[in-house]
Amino acid sequence: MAEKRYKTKPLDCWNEAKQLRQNYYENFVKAHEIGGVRWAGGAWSFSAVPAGLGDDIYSLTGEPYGATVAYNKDFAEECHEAIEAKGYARDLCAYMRNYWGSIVLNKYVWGGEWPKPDFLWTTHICCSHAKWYQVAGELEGGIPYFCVDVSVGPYNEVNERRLNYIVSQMIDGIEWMEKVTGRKYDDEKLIQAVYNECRATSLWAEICTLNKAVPAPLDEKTMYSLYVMGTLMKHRKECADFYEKLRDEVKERVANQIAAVGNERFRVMTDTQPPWAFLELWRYLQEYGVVSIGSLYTFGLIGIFEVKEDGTWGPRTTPQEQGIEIETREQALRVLAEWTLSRPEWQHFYSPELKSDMMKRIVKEWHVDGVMLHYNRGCEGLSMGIAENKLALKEAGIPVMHFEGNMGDEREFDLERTRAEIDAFLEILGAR
Amino acid sequence: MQQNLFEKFHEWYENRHEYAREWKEKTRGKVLGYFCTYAPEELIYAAGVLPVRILGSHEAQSVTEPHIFAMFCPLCRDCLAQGLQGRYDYLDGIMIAQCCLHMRQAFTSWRKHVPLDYSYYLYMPHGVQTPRAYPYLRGELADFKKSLEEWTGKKITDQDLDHAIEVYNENRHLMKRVYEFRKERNPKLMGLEAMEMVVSSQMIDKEEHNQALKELLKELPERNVKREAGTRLMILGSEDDDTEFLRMVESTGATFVIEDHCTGSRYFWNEVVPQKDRLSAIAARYIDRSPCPSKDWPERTRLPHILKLAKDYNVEGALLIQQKFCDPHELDIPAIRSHLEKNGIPTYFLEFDVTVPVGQFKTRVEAFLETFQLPTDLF
Amino acid sequence: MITAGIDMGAKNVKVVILKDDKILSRSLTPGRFDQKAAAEKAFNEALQKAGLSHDDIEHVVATGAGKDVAPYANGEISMMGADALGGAFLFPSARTVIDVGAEEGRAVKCDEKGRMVDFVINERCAAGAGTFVEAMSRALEVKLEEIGPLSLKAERAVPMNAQCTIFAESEVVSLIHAKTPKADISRAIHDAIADRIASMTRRLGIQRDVVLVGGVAKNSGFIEALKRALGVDLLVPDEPEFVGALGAALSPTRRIGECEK
Amino acid sequence: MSKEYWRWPEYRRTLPDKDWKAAKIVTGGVDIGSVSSKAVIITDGELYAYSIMRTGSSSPDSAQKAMDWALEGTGMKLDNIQYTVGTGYGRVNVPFANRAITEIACHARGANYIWGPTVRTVLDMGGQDCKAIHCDERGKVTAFLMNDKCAAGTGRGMEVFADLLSVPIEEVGPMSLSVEKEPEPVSSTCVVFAKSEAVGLLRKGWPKDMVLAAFCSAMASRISELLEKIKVEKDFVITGGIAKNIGVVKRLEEIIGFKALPMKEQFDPMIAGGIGAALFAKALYEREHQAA
Repeated sequence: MAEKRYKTKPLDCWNEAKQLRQNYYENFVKAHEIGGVRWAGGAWSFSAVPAGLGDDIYSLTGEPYGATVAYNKDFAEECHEAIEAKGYARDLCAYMRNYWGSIVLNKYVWGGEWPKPDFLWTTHICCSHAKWYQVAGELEGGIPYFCVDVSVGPYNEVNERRLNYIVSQMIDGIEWMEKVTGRKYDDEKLIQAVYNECRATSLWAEICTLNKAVPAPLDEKTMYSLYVMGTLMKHRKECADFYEKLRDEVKERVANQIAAVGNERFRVMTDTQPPWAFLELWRYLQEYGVVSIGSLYTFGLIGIFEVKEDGTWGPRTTPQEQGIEIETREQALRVLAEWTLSRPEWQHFYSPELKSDMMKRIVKEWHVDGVMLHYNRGCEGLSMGIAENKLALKEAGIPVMHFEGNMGDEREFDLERTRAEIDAFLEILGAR
Repeated sequence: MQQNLFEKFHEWYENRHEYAREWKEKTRGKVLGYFCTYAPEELIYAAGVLPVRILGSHEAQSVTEPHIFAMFCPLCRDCLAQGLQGRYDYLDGIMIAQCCLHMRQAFTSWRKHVPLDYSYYLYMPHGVQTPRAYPYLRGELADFKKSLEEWTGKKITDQDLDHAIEVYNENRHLMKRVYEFRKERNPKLMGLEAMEMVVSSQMIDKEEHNQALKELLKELPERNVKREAGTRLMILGSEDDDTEFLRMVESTGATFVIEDHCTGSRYFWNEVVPQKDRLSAIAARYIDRSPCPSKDWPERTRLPHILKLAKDYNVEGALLIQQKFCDPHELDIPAIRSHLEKNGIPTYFLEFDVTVPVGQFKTRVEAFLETFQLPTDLF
Repeated sequence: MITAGIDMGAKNVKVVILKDDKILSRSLTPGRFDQKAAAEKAFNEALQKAGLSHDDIEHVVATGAGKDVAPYANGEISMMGADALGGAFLFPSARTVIDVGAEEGRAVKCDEKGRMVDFVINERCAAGAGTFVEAMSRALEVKLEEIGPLSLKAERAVPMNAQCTIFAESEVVSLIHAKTPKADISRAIHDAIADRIASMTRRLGIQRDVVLVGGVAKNSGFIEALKRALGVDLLVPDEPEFVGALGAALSPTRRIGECEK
Repeated sequence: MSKEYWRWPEYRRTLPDKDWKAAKIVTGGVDIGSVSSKAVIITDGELYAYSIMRTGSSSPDSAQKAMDWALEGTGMKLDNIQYTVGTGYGRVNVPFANRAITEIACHARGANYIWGPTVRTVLDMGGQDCKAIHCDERGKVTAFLMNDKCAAGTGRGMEVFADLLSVPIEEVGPMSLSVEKEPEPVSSTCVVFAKSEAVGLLRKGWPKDMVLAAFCSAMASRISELLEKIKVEKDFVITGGIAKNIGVVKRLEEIIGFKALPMKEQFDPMIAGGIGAALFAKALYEREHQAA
C-alpha cells in the first residue's frame, strides 16, 4: 500500500451532477405530460438540431442509457437474453443490445415502462449506429427515423464538399422534423443550442486539460460521472453552465494541490469505454498509488480540443469567443458540423495513426507512466485499430498493457484474469 | 462430370496472383488492389490500371494477431494476412472504398505495414438512400480521378471513361445473361461455377473476361447437364468465396441457383446508366447498386430485392451465411430470415470462419435438405 | 540469503528453495483442490531435501493462479514476472519467455536483468494450454505421455480447423473416421496449440533468445511444433515446470513484486 | 487417469416376450455419435432390442460392435435385418447400412414414436452438440438449431465435470439437487473455464454438491438459450444422455417454465435417434418393395 502524500476531498458539485443526470432521465419520461416531444438517438448525434423544435424537446441518448443498464448486471442480462431470443447475435454492440432489450421487455432502467420516443434522430458513425435505430424503430413497431451520414473522413481532410454533404442532410432533417412533429422550426433556438454545445464541449476539454496537473485533481472514475452530462445534453445551457462551475472548482483544486487520489505515485491512462460493472478495478489501482488521469475516450468523446501556440492541447476556441455571429440556419449547421468533425474520438475511424498520435500526446502532456487498453468486445467502433495503437505506443517506448472485456456484457469479462494482468503491469511500472 | 465450360474461370480463380504478374509483364501497367466491391473500378480501369480485389486464402494463420483485435471478422484478418505474407507483392498500390469498420482495418494495417508506392482511401458515403450522396460522391470520385492521374502520370479522358464504362457494363450484362441459365428447371451451371465466374471477374482484365463469357454463352445453351438439380437453394450473407463449402453442399443433392453476395449477384447486378457527366453516372451506379447491409438504412431495401431474386430463380430454401463477428450482416439476418419465412421460403443459418468445419456443417445442411427431400410417406 | 518460491499452479504446486542464487531443492505436489495442503507438503518436502527448517528461510514468495492462498508466503509476484526472472536466470540470453501450463499460455518479454518489460496471456480459450493436449489424447485414445513422441512420427501436416477444445475433439474424431494415422493427428493437435501460442507471442514481437517453460515444455511434440510455428529455436530448461517457482524465489533479491506486505 | 467417473454404463437390452421370427419386417437403426454408439432393432415397427456403448476410434468397428451386442442372445443374425439406416456423426461409416439419414431427422422421428404425435419440440443433448428440433405431428422436422461450438450444454461438458469432481456421472444430477440454497451459476460459458472456475470454488471450500448445482444451472441456462431461440412449444421432450440428468432437466424446466414429458421406462432416451433410424429403415424397406 502506498502512503498518502496529498490532501484530497470530494467534489463540491458532485450532487449537482447526480441531480442533473436524474432530471434528464425523468424529464424524458414526463415529456408527454407537459405536451413535449421525445426523441432518441446516439450520444454522437447532432442533438442541437431537434432543439429548434421548442424548449419542451427531450432526448434519450442510447450509449449512456446502455451504460446505465450495464451497470445493473441483472437487468443487462435480462436485456441480452431477450434480444438474443429475437435472433440477434451476442457479439453485437452491448449498449445497443441493452437498449433493444429494454424495448422488448418494455422496461425502463429507471423503473416503469419503456418510454417510447416520438422520433429517432442519429448519426452513422460506425457500422452499428444507423442499424441500431433502424432495428429499434422496428422493435418499437415503427417510429419516424432520420439518420445523418457523417463518414466524410478525418478532420484534417475536411473540405467544403464534405461539410456540405453533412449540412445538406441536416437541412433535409429539419424539414423532416417539422413534418413528423407538426411543429414550426425556430432557427434562433438552433443557434443558441449550437452556441451551448460549443461552449460545453470546449469547457469539458478545459477541465480535462487541468488534469495535466500533478497531483491530478480528477481521477477517471470520477470523470466518468461528469463527462456523461455531455453525452446526454451537450447542446443544453444547463450542461454548459454545469461544466463552467466544475471548471472553476477543478481550477481551485489544482491551485491548492488537492488530489483525486491522495497517494498518487503513478499516472496511467486507459482506452475505450470501461467494463462498467467492474469499476472496482480503478479503485484497485489506487491501492497502489496508481491514478488513471483519463483517456482519449473520457477526454475526446465530448471534449473538443485544439493545439495551442505552445504546441500543447487545450480547449478549442468557441465561435462566440472568436466573435462569430451565427445568423442563419445554414450557418449554424455548418458551424455545428465543422465543430463536431474535430472531435478527437472520431478520427480513428479513418486511421489508427491519428489516434496513436493523440494518445502519445496525452501520455506526454498529462505525464502518463503507462497505458491500459481495454480491448472492448462490446464496442467495435472504439476498439477499431486498438491493436495498432498498442504497437505504436510500444514503439514509442511507453509501457502498455491490454485487458479484454466488454463495456456492457459482463459475460465477457474475467475479473480474476484481469487482476492477474494488472498485477503484472503494476510490477512493470514498479508500483509493486 | 459434365464438360467443363468453366475451366477458364476456375483457373483464373485459382491462379489469380500468377495472372496479375503476367499481366504486369505483358502490359508494363500498374496493378491496384482494392478492398470491398464499392471500389469504382471504372475509374481505375480508365487509368490503364488493373483493379484486383483483395480476398483471403482460407488458411489458418497467426500473423494478423498483433494488428487486428480478435473481435473483428475473419475476412478482414484473412485479407490482411495475404498482405503481410507477401502474397500480393506485385501490387503497386491499394485502395478502399469506405465500407465496414472491419475491412477498413485490413486496409489501414496493410497501408502501414506493407511497403507500397500508392494508397487511397475513398470516402464512399454510407447514406446511399439520401439524394445528397450523388453530388458528394461525384466530388469524391473527381478527387480519386485526380489522384490516379498524378500517380500514373496519365490524364483520364472522357473517352477512357466511356470505354471503361462500356467494358464494365458489358461484363455485368454478360454475367447476367449467364445467370439466366440458373433459372432453368435443371440449371446449366452450379453455384460453385457461378461463384468462380464472378470472383474471377474481380481479378482479371474485364475485356479478357468478357471474351471468355462470350465463348461460354455460345456453348452454355447446349450444355447437357446430367446431374439432378436437387433442392434449389439460395445463399446469401457476408462475403463468401468458400469453394469447399459450396462444393460440399452441392455434393449433397442441392444446387445453388442464386445468391446475394458481393462475390455474386450483388457485385454486378446493376449497370452504369450513361449521363453526360461521366463521374455522375459512375457515382450513381455505386449509390444505386444492391447495397451491403452497412449501407442499407434507413429503409431495408435488401428485403424486397432478395425476395425477388428468390422468386425469379424459383428458390426452395435459403442458406444464410455470415462471417463470424460481421456486424453489418448480423444486423440484417434476423429481418431477412423472417421476411423469407413469411413468404414461404425456409431458411437455415450458418456462421463462417476463415475455415469452416465442413464435417459439422454437412450434418446441418443435410438435415436442412432432408426437410425438403425425405419423402412424406416415410412418416 | 535463503529464499523460497511457491508456484500455486492450476494442477501442481511447485516449490524451489534458493541460497544466494543456488538452487538447494525442488519439490512438486499435485493439488487441484486443496492447494494449501499441497503447498504445505511441497514446501516441507523441499525444506527436508535442503536440510533446512522454516526459520532458515528469509523470504517465501508465492506466485501462480492460487498465490492468494499460499501458506508461509510473506510476498508475492505475478506469474509473468516470475517467468521472466526464472527464465532469464537459467538462460541470461533470454529476452522472451513462453510459459505453457495446464490451463494457460503466457509470454513475457524481459531485459538482461530478467525484469519483465511486456507480457501477454492467451485468450480465454483452452486450445492454447495443456488441458487441450490432455483432452485430445483422450479423444485419440493415446496415453498423455505418448502423444508427444507419437506426433514426431507424423508423415504429413494435417490442418486442424477447430480452435475450441471440444470443437477440436469432434474434429479429431472425424479425422479418425477419415482413417488419418494417429501420428498425423497428434501432430495436427500439437500444431494447433503451437499456432495459438505462436500468434499470442507475436503480439509481443518475438525477440531472441526464446525460452520455453511450464509443464507442456516437457512434451517433445509440442516443442517441435512451436519451433515450426515461431521459426526460431527454443531453449528449454531441464525442469521447465519449476521456472515460475524459481522466479518467485529470485524476486526478493531482485526487488520485484510485493515483499513483506 | 485413475477411475473414470465420466463413464456412463454401457448396456444392452432385449424387450421381453417378443418373438422376432414371427415378425414380417425386421429393421435396424445405428446411431454413431461422437461419444456413444447405439444400435436399435425393431420388428414390425416395435422396439425389440438395443445396445448403448462408447464410440471407439473407428466408426465402422463401433457400428459393428454395437449391432453385434444388440443381437447378442436374440438368436438373430445381421442377415435377418432387412434394412438398416445409419445416423449420427459416423452415419456414413456404418458398413452394413443401406442408407444414412441425419440424427436431426432421426431424433424427431424417434421422439414422435416414443412420446406420440403431440411432441413439437425435441431437445437432444448429444456428446458434443446440442440440438433443439421442431417437428410436426408425424415427427417430421420443421426447424432446428444446433450448438456444436461450445461444450457447455453438451454431454462431454457434463463428463468433464463428473471427472473433475470425482462424482460418478449418474450421481451428478441428484447430488446437484441436494443443496439447500441454489448457488449462482458458474459464469464462464466455456467448459474449460467453467472447470477452472469450479476449481476456484472448491478451493474456496464449496462442497461438491454446491459446485455441481452451479454447473448444472449454468448448463441449463446455456441450453435454454437454444430453446428460446427456436421458441420451445409443448409437448416438449428431451432425448440423449442428459435426459437422465435430473439436475439439469429440473433447472431447465424452471427456466423455460414448463415440464418435459417424463421418460418412458422401456425407452432409454439415448436411443431415440436409433429408433428413428430403424423406423425410417422400415418405411424405406416397404417403399422399395412396393416399388418392386
